[in-house]
Amino acid sequence: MTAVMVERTPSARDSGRKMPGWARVLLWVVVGFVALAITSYQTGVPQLTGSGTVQAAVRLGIPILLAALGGLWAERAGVINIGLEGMMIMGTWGGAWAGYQCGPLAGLVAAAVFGGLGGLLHAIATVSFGVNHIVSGVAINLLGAGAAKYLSTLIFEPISQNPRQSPPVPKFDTYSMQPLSGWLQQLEDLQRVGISDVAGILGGLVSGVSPLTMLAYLLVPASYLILWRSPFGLRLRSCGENPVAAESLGVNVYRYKYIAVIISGALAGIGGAALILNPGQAGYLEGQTNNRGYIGLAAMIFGNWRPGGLLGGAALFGYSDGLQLRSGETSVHALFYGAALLLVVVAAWQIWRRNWFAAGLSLVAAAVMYSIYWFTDELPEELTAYTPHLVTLVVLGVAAQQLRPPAANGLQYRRGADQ
Amino acid sequence: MNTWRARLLPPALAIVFSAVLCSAVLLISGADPIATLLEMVAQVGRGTTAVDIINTAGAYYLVAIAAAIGFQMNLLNIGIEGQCRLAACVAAIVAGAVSLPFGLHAALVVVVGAVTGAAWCGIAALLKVYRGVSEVISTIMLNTLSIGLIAFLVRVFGEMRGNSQGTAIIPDSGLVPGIPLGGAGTVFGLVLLAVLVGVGYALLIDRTRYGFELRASGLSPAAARAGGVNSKRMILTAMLISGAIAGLAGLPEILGRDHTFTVNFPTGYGFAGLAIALLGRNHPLGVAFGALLWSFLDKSSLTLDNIGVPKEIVTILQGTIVLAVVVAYELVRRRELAAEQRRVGKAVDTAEPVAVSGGERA
Amino acid sequence: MSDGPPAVELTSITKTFPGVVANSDVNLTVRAGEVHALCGENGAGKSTLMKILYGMQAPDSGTIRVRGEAIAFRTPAEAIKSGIGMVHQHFMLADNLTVLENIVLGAEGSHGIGGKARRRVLELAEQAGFELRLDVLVERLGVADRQRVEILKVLYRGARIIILDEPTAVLVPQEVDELFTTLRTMREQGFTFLFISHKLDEVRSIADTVTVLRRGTTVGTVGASEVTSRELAEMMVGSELPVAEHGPSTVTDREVLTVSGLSAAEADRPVLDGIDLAVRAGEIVGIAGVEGNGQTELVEAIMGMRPITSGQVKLGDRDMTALGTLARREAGIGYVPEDRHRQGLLLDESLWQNRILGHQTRRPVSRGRWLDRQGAKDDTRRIVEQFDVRTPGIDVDAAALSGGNQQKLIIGRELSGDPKLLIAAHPTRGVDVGAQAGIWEHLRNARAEGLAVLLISADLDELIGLSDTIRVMFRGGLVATADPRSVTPEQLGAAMTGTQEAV
Amino acid sequence: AKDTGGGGSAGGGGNGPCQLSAPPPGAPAAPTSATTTEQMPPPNASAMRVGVAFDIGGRGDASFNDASIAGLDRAKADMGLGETKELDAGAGEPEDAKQTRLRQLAREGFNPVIAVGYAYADALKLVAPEFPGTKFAIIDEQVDGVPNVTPLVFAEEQGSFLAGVVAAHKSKNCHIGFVGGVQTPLIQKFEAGFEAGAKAAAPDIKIENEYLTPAGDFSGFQDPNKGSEVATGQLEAGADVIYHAAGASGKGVFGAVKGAGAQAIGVDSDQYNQPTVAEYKDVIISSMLKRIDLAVYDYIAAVARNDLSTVPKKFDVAIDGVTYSTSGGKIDDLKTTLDAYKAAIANGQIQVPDKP
Ligand SMILES: Nc1ncnc2c1ncn2[C@@H]1O[C@H](COP(=O)(O)OP(=O)(O)OP(=O)(O)O)[C@@H](O)[C@H]1O
Ligand SMILES: Nc1ncnc2c1ncn2[C@@H]1O[C@H](COP(=O)(O)OP(=O)(O)OP(=O)(O)O)[C@@H](O)[C@H]1O
Ligand SMILES: [Mg+2]
Ligand SMILES: [Mg+2]
Repeated sequence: MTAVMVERTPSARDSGRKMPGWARVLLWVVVGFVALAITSYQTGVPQLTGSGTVQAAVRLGIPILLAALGGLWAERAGVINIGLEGMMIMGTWGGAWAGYQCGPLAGLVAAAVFGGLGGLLHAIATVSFGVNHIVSGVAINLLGAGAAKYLSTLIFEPISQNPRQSPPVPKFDTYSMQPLSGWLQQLEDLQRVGISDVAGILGGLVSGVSPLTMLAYLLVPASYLILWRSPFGLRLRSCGENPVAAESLGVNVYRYKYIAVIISGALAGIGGAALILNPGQAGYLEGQTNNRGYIGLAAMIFGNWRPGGLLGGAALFGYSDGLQLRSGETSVHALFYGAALLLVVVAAWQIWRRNWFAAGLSLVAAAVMYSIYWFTDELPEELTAYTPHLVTLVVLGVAAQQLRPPAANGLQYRRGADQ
Repeated sequence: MNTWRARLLPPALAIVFSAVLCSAVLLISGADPIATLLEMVAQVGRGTTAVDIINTAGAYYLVAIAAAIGFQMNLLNIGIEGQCRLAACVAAIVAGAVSLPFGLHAALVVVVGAVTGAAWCGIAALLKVYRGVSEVISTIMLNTLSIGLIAFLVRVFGEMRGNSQGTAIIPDSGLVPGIPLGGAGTVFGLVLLAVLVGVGYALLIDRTRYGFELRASGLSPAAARAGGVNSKRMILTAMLISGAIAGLAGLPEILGRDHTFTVNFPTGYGFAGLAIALLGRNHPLGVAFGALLWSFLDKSSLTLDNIGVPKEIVTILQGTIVLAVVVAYELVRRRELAAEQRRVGKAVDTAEPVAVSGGERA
Repeated sequence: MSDGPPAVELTSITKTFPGVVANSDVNLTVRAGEVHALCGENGAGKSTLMKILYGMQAPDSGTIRVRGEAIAFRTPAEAIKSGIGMVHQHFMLADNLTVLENIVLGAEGSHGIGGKARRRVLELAEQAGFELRLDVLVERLGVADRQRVEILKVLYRGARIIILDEPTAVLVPQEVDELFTTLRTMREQGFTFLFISHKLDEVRSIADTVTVLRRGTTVGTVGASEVTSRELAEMMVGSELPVAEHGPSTVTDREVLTVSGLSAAEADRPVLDGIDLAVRAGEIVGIAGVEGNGQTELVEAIMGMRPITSGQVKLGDRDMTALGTLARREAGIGYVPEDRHRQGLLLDESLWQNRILGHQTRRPVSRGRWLDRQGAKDDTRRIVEQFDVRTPGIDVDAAALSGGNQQKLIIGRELSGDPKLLIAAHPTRGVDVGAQAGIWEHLRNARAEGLAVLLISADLDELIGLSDTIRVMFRGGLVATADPRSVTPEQLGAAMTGTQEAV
Repeated sequence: AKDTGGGGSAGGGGNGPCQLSAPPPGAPAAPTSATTTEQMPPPNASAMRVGVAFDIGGRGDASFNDASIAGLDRAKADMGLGETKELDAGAGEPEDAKQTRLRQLAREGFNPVIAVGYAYADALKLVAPEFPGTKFAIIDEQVDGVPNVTPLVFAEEQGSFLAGVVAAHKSKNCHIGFVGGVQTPLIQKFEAGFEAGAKAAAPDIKIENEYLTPAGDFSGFQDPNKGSEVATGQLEAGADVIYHAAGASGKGVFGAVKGAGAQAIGVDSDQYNQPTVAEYKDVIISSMLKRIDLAVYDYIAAVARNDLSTVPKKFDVAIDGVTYSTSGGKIDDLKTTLDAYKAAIANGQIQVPDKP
């Protein structure tokens, strides 16, 4: 047997052991929190971890969270949904209309239905007609805005005397988890390092919660359980990973995509309702969604197409927006201190991993952040107003390469066609 | 897909379909669709509307070409809005601050606009190429950030005239004279820029190596890569060019009419550009047609208030057209592909009547 | 074997696609408990027929009987219910789902997706003699394991009639043997198999009965033991089978391609491991290896499409290591990529536009920064003629051509402009016999004119028949060298799986 | 548990009511609302056709567009106007759309044509000369040099000054807030006046102020959710009277104020009586009134009399062009104080800054 001469034996491939995803996320949450707490005391800006800020973050984050969940459902089934904004607008209109007639619960349902209608249109275009998903999304954004304007001129104007606004819409009541919420408030008022911060954040989460907010909270684990732990979810996700394979196993890909996109629209619609049915909010108002649908999409990508992740994305956005709206320039300024702190941690971690370049880069960035903090007292108000967007951009720039979208996301699928 | 029928049929179908749909909406809400259409057409002849249509179509054409260049390689530059506004702002600041001979001054402003647009888009391009950030998300964020940056720039470098904030008035040497048509208005001189960009775009896409590489990257990134196209470089350059052209779009009205950039600078050019590029299928002439149509709808809708029709019907019409046109293209594409396969099948069958091909050569 | 009604009976099945008659009046009877092979050249309509049986495509006419019962399937789900399962020619797995998820997908009704399902799958795997970890993502599996997942999928659905569409195409001989052992065991247990393969020896070794298809119709059905491979081949193509044969050696001692110490990694995992390789003018060097052992990465590294961690690539005396793909092409490398649809062609562009791809900086298709459209068209006509590309014209989209004709166009393009080196990855994969012979002929001719060829192929007969030297690739390294004049496919297969005893 | 609203977290670090300064002495609190047109009998203008071009927001914005309609309606009732036409603007529309709108009205023979909002300034400079026979008016911007354009401008800072005085007197913590919609020069006038007024009444007062969006991002006038967050932030910081100049976002401000059981001051129209914010009525203690209705009415009357010289150069406190509302009776106790300040401003004793 001389025909084959063996030259050498190859080395076996090694596969490193990795920390599970949830543990890493948890670790970063803890690190982020500690950095925030330290920052809050070192810079003397207690708002950073105040329950008020957290409540604002929740209120501002919920519509974004819902839009992001909408994005998740569609994209897990392989349909990119950039039309979330349009569906959200439809949701605000529908929610205000039904809410005005029959109360907030009806408003919520109607918002879901109207958003779902937008989803249906998107599904017809992308699934049945194979239209490019982005194109269809752009068109739906135009249509959603146009239809809502048209309808409100037609239907709201006679009641509210204003073509751009609905009449006042009844709101949900809010609830606090007593006595827990009260205790947390007391703890927070103590102003003790760590304890008060935790109390502030927890307190913010359990006080002044409306059913709509609760629903949004619930939808995150519910989406996870349905999409990852149920047969239905497995089928739905398989349509986003390999629809041809799914079809060959008897999964009706069209049907699942339709369902997913309609649910996506409904969630975006509920996101719209979250702008109008919570206490302190106005009814329908032209332009009030103000690109929150797009932000939701960003939060979803930020969260790596996972419910926990997008919760993080929406929370980050809501938090930085709440912070800048409530205590403006000073707290955003303090954030630079926090960023420097975080970057030092990152650098330490990179040194531990012997990744010298990344470590060096992080240290330099930390130095830059710190010097900005040190040498300035306030930042131009025009720029702090958009802190959330900047933070999103920066975090994506740091983390985007770890992201993994569904394999068949955005691809056209036709039954019976070869791959 | 190269037949004229395949090119022209879909948009025609789409426009007809959308018109029918909107007529239905109008009828339901109690308005007369025919009268609405007639009123809109009649509006073109009134005042400066015709000229306004041309002027705005010029800007639309520029943003649409910026979008089309991205589309050619499957890049979605949603940031055109921000690039266009920021570039207009920076260009106006520079234009108001320098003093150069006539002609040179305007040329400098045009260059500054293009460079600013390219640079702003370049951020998204770099993030995409080196960090893998989807340009859709980054440009959405950049759009919003540009608003803040503009507000900052206008406050620091601008001036107040009454209640409006804007950049310093541009001296006469920096202006671009238009073509005055008396009572019908003045066509901006820089509309010519749109024509030039259109011609350049047509040549670039159809006749040059770069255009070929651009299209190849869009049609099949893997094939382009195997064919030696450097995808990173293509993404970078395409985004830069797209941003640069977007950066020009605001200039015709600034140098031709407003002579300053104010914070009331119109919004919505970016999305209009995306929609028009889709409507025109990224084709230089198709986009021109789309820009004119879009502009016509925009300008003549101003009269709808007069006859008691909500002018939002036009937004609905625009959305429907975009959706219908892509659906129509897809349907026609499927039919044409099947027809082509039939043709090829026939041609091959007649050329090769024997069961087995080329067995004897083995 | 039972005497009951046949497991499957297809009568007068006809199916047309736009412009193509894929099946016309096909008749097929499969007895219960047998392995029934289906043979035919590319495009003969085998897969289409099976997809019809599996409910993925609807026949234009004809009837399907399963165990004597007439059935019209509209979806795979219905076929699955009747106990039919199919393992596809191209694996149908979702990379980003786990093994378990891939198996239970679509069949959650029986055992859910939790612990019960897991136990059932493990049970089935044990019966079939497979060892699989159920919680790894499919993307981390090799080809043979993926196939096992496919078979488990079918078993999990309780299929008794199993279609295997070219299951052996991607396996090395040893893996084929393992598969066949499994099939034989299962046949004992009463399973019925429909088995598609181009490899006639395999067909004869596993099948009980063989049906041959040609141009969409059944040519005949024979007992596997009553027929020789040659006879089968002649039934398939209606003429003699082409073989790759050695001509006189044209190998010179001028090294055209010299690769030394080439290593590359993907996400910290080494995919190329110190490759040393030389291809001389007039020589065809074949690379054998099971898919996924670094062949793709090697080609990409030589083409400059993949970053490397160390090593050098030289073309003649010129160091190419730092150059980009285009510069390497300009320096004289032609490249036939492994996936012609994805990497070789712009499917939605005309043939002459496709001619430009990869040559966009060179005459006759461009002049400086401008394209030379006339030049491109003229040269495309030359290729169409010289390489016998069957097409109505050069303005049709590449998508409209059949696979073989697309491949001929690519080969013609890559041999244009006098390349010094041709890298051909699976140049005849999925190409029918006629076109295959033509492509081999072109490669031999080019070699005779002094072209150096690096040939990557999964078809061991092709490798042995064409190459002057064969190198075996395993886990990212070149582990063995073989002389094509004396090596047998079995020996190669052993080396390809890293089996030491093969030495 | 269900939150019952009211009495919540407002007034965290309360430091008690302010040390109030005495109102300016001197000028008697006699109101000076002796405007020329008010007393004259309304002219007959049944042949007159009035066109109105709105700024973004349009009819029903519960703000200055609506105020101008109120003026128009009163003119209709008193003077029997002929036809009137109102045209709406779109968000972010280009300059030529504004021109077209003005031209359209002028060409159809509407005379006078009233442009509502400073955004029309540039368009008007261009269009007015094209129609020398048509009279134009523009609200909120000083357009000079075009003979057939009459500017109708207001001393918002003076009205806001009064709002500041109200806030200072009504604050229990000596801590108040201002929420601006978009940081434009016009809205900054409100902020400047408010601050000056509050400081005049209570020099030690703490004032929060915050804008929803910077200039150019007009979503600040349309985002009640942001308004609500900003107001909540101010309330939690201790402010208990909040004055807003945030357009439709003001709804959010009222919502937050109501939730915290604090007090709010409305803007432009008498928001206590406005149907769109009726649910927050009880927390609206006053509104800074910018009498666009008065300006429009006066202007139409002046055109009808063909004597534009009677139109005031600026609608300020002296002629009640800007003032405060007392609907709801929450500030009845402050009337004399406020009128004293009003008089002091009117006779120049107090100069109100118009920039913060
Ligand atoms: N979805 C389709 N649309 C159009 N034509 C098709 C389609 N699927 C198959 N065909 C055509 O039908 C014919 C039969 O194809 P089929 O895939 O059944 O061949 P095959 O015998 O399996 O070939 P191979 O050995 O390459 O797998 C081919 O000529 C092909 O062109
Ligand atoms: N899904 C499809 N839709 C339309 N046409 C198809 C489809 N699949 C195959 N075809 C057509 O069938 C013909 C040959 O396809 P097929 O894939 O069977 O070729 P092939 O020779 O087997 O090559 P390959 O191995 O690459 O599949 C071509 O004309 C192709 O356009
Ligand atoms: Mg095939
Ligand atoms: Mg096949």
